[in-house]
Amino acid sequence: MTESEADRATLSLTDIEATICHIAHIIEEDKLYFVQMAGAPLMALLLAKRLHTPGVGYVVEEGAVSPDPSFPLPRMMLGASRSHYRAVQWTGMNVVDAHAALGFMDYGLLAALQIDRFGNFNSTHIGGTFDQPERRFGGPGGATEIASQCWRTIIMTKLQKRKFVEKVDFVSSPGYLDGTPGARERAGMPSGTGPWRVVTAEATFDFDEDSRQMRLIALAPWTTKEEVLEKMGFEPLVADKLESMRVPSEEELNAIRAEIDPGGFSTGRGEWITIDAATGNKAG
Amino acid sequence: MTESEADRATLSLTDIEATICHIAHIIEEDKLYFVQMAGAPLMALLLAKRLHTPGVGYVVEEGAVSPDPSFPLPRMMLGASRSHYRAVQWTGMNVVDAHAALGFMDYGLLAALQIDRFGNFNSTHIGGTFDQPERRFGGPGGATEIASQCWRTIIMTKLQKRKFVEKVDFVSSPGYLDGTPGARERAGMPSGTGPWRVVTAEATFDFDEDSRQMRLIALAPWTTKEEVLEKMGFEPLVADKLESMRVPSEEELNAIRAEIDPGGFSTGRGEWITIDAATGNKAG
Amino acid sequence: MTQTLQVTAAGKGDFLPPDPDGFREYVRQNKDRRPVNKVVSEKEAVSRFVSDGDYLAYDQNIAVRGPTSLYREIIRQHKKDLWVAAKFTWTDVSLLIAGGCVSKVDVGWMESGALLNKAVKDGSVKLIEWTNGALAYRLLAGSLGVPYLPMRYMGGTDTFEQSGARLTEDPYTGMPLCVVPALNPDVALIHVHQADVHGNARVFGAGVAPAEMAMASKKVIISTEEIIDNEEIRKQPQRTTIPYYLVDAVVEAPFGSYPGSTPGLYGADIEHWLTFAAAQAQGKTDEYLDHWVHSLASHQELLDERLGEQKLAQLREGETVTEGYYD
Amino acid sequence: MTQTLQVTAAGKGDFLPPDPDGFREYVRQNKDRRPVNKVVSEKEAVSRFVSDGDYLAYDQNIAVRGPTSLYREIIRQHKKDLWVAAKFTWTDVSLLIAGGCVSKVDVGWMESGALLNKAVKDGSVKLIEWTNGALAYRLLAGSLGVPYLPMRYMGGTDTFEQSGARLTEDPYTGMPLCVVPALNPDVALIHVHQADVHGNARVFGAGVAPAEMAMASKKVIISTEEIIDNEEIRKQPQRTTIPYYLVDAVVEAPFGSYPGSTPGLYGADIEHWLTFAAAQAQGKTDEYLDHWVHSLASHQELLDERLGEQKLAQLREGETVTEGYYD
Repeated sequence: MTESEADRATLSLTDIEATICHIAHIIEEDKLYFVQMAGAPLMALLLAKRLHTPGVGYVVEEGAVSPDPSFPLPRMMLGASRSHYRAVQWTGMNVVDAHAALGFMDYGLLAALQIDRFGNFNSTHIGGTFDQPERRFGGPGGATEIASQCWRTIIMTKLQKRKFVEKVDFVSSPGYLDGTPGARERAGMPSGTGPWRVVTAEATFDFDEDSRQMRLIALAPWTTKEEVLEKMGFEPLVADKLESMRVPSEEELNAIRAEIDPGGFSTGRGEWITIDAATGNKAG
Repeated sequence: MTESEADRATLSLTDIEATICHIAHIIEEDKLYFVQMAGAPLMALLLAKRLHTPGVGYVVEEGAVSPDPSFPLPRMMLGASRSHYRAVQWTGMNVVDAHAALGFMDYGLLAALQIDRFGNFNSTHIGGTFDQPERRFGGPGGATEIASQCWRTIIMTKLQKRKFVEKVDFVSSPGYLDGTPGARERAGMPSGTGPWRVVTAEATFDFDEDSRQMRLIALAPWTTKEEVLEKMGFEPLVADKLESMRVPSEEELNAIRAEIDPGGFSTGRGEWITIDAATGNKAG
Repeated sequence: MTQTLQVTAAGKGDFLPPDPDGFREYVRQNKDRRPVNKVVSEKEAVSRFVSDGDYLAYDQNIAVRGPTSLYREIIRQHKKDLWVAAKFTWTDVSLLIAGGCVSKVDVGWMESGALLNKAVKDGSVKLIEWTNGALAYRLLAGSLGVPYLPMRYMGGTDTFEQSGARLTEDPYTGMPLCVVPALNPDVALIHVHQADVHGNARVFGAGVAPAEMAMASKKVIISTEEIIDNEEIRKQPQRTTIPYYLVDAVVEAPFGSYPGSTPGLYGADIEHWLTFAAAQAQGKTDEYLDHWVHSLASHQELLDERLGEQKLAQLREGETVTEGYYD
Repeated sequence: MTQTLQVTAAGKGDFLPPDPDGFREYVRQNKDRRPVNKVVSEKEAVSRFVSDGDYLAYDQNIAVRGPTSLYREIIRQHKKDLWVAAKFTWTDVSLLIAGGCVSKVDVGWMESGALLNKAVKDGSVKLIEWTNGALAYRLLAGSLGVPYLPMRYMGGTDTFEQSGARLTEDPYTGMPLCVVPALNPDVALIHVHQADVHGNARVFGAGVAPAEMAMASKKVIISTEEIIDNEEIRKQPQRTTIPYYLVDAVVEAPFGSYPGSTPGLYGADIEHWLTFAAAQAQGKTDEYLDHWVHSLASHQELLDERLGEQKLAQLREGETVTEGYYD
């Protein structure tokens, strides 16, 4: 392959795959993660474990501690023997939730349907009222205990106006609540915790330490600040200097498609984009 | 052996052995027992299990559920593999205490240093004050949770003036407290619980349903009501009709001495009495 | 010494009022403390121990070690008005809604397809909000025989508002703290790998909360992949998850989690799930239930007439990882 | 919504004030979440992780699976002013009092011989009253990361008055209910059958509360009869009692419960206990400690020079029942 051919090489991937890769890039090997059920958050952790941080420890809410899953994973990962393979402990939900309450979980890793500027998020219903929802969803699952008790929470979602909203239809799980100092503590949560990053295919956000408001801090190479802000229902803070997010690699996509979500049951359902493999710029 | 020889056959036993036999005689096979640590209460249950009620279930506080001990037991029974042999479950203290809290334990089986007319008992100190005790003892162990949470508590002790007292030096574990209706419930204990029998070598007591006061209900054949009352520091109620307690048998004493407490490490240390094997009357 | 504590907020969600002494009295009157043979058919277990209006809990879910043969029997017997704990579940609730069995759901997580959406909108099913962990923790409270437990989450959320949690002050530090009421289900369904005839039961693998659930529930139905000798139980007491006296009925149910997996033994039947998903999407769950429930007299008939030995062998082979479960 | 609850009575016993957030901060700063090799000598474990003034907890006791090699090292290093949880123990506290290590004892149950009686009377040791179950339950509270738990006993007694328990109203029913403060020991000593170098540990047999203790304690020292491969741990995840991230130090200590038994492996040395009892009765515990602790550099020296292979073989043979432990 000549240099010019390499320049022209492209990758096609879904926004879900991109998000999984982005999160995999910020996983730290010496930390402990509490990952919500199965699905994309777990896939992101597993991608990191498979390629970047093989020793990283994590727990899942049904009570498997630091498994070393047997790839390829089955289509239904949740609770499957391949998912729990070679754990250091099989225990129960109350035990791993307690490990989180005790402060052992550095990071929580979650997905959200809808999120507001303070990182409060929704997994309960969209539209209508609680009693007469336009569309009802599955509920918070373990997200509330994870988002309340892990030191830092990483939330993945899609960058869409209806997902980044001024006010979520239902606060299933807490971010910084109303953003006032001590709001989480007054509600009974451990101090020093809260959302840390919101990761989408196109952009990453953190939260301002004083105002607790969401702040744009990094962009995927294939998008711009303006495009990102256009896709949000509220205006976030914007960091002085925006970082550029790493480009997903072919190796990562292959691992997702062949081993972590074989058949692309979850990850293949997103919106497809094609990027330049070297630069990450939008291709075509 | 002629009839007259049988009449003249005697048994020598200690007061502890007698108490163990008495309790073994009231164990019911279809009930579940919570037995304090090792020692005489456990020996009583084991004697019943060995000879009278082989299927009876019991738990011990370290978390063994319904073991089928391997006889002869070792000198230190507590937690020993022979004591926990063939349990249906090995678990922990919080679990079996919770089983008691949930109402699964029909009977608690305990020993006390000192007891008052309402069945409040002491295992903490005798004489002096709490800070300057004349003699300090080991503490309640698991007796308080057992006496509070099992439906009925059976307490074994020695019939002595300094043990049956108007006011115990320290209420380590609860009987009916001040005897007023609802006293236990007001102190946070489950309703419908309390001391049921106090068993000594010479006499058995229950508690009057209204006044919650201790009542003499049965006598060993080798003693009289007057002798019993003489050995108590308070005057108990006395039932209209006093039952006669069963006479310990040679088979029972052999089981205690050969299998349950080999060498008589605990049981041999009491006061020895000699009785007519057939009638239980004092011999010699 | 008198100190005053405030309860500063309370959710408005329904819950069974905690009643530790009532639970104790139930246990005293109804639970057999003798190790007797409790093996019954699924039909008898459900007809004797599941009543219309019961609060029903189950451990795990239709994907993994869920008591699905008992779900089907509940539907077959047209049980009604159940209040269900959807803790860490999947299409379990939708299936029971399809069967007409459910009137309330405590939500942790569940699949929320057309059936659930319709039932919520037409008011036939009422939802109360909790979380997976909160429901497991409420079972822990129930298992300890206390009316409530404090915890460090749920406050500040709309979930709290739609739950029965309360915000209180800790009696030691005064710090704000959520409390949740003990959950003592009327009946629990727990599928296990092995049990003896008395109900001593073994669950292998990460278990969610089978032990807490068995302790917390008034009536406990165990379905088991296999019945083993009491002697086997007693040879390895460490492996017992649930002791006999907590259990009311033992139902022998090989492949009792079908279409889900029982880890270490057989894999899940993905195609079956797709069948249910399609039936739900097309409004044809009645046909689904006719085929998989009502036209069959028992779980054994389902195995014999709908699956067959070849399919069962396939499911067994599908479980390629078995290490750690039966060792 | 505001509701008021009363705390109607409070014991006067000392306790470490519950501080869940302080515990969390300690964990965040000090506990390694990486699976690193934590194997150290008993000398290093005790000198690094036991400080004068610490609250010290241990699981089981000098009769069964107690961490006795660590007791001896604590005495050898002249640790002072320890506050000890005597939950379901025996001469454990007396031994540590003989060594001059103890200033406070939380009492569940303990042997109460001449040493303890003297120490209480001369004020050098202060006792606070609880019960075995209350101490295990306080560890459960500590293990759940909450400041307290409610329970159904201790009220109405003098034990309550000398404890840190309080009598409150349940926020749901208003019923009177005891609460006890979480116990989060500074350091826990737990003797186990097997552990890997990271601290994943297995306890076999009825266990009192090793898992709760490991979770509740800031510093956790594991002594283990044998070190096994992490691979072995991962092959049977069900058998793990304590996961690695709770553990600070792993000390290899065969016969680490001597003179007690480690069930399934070796029996107790009754004669040794009688030696200690005699020493206590005769006021000669200094001589006892000279012989069994101070004149030896390590537990290994005790095995080699005081017991010898024949004695060890005898203890192993003394454990005639081993079924269920290593299966």
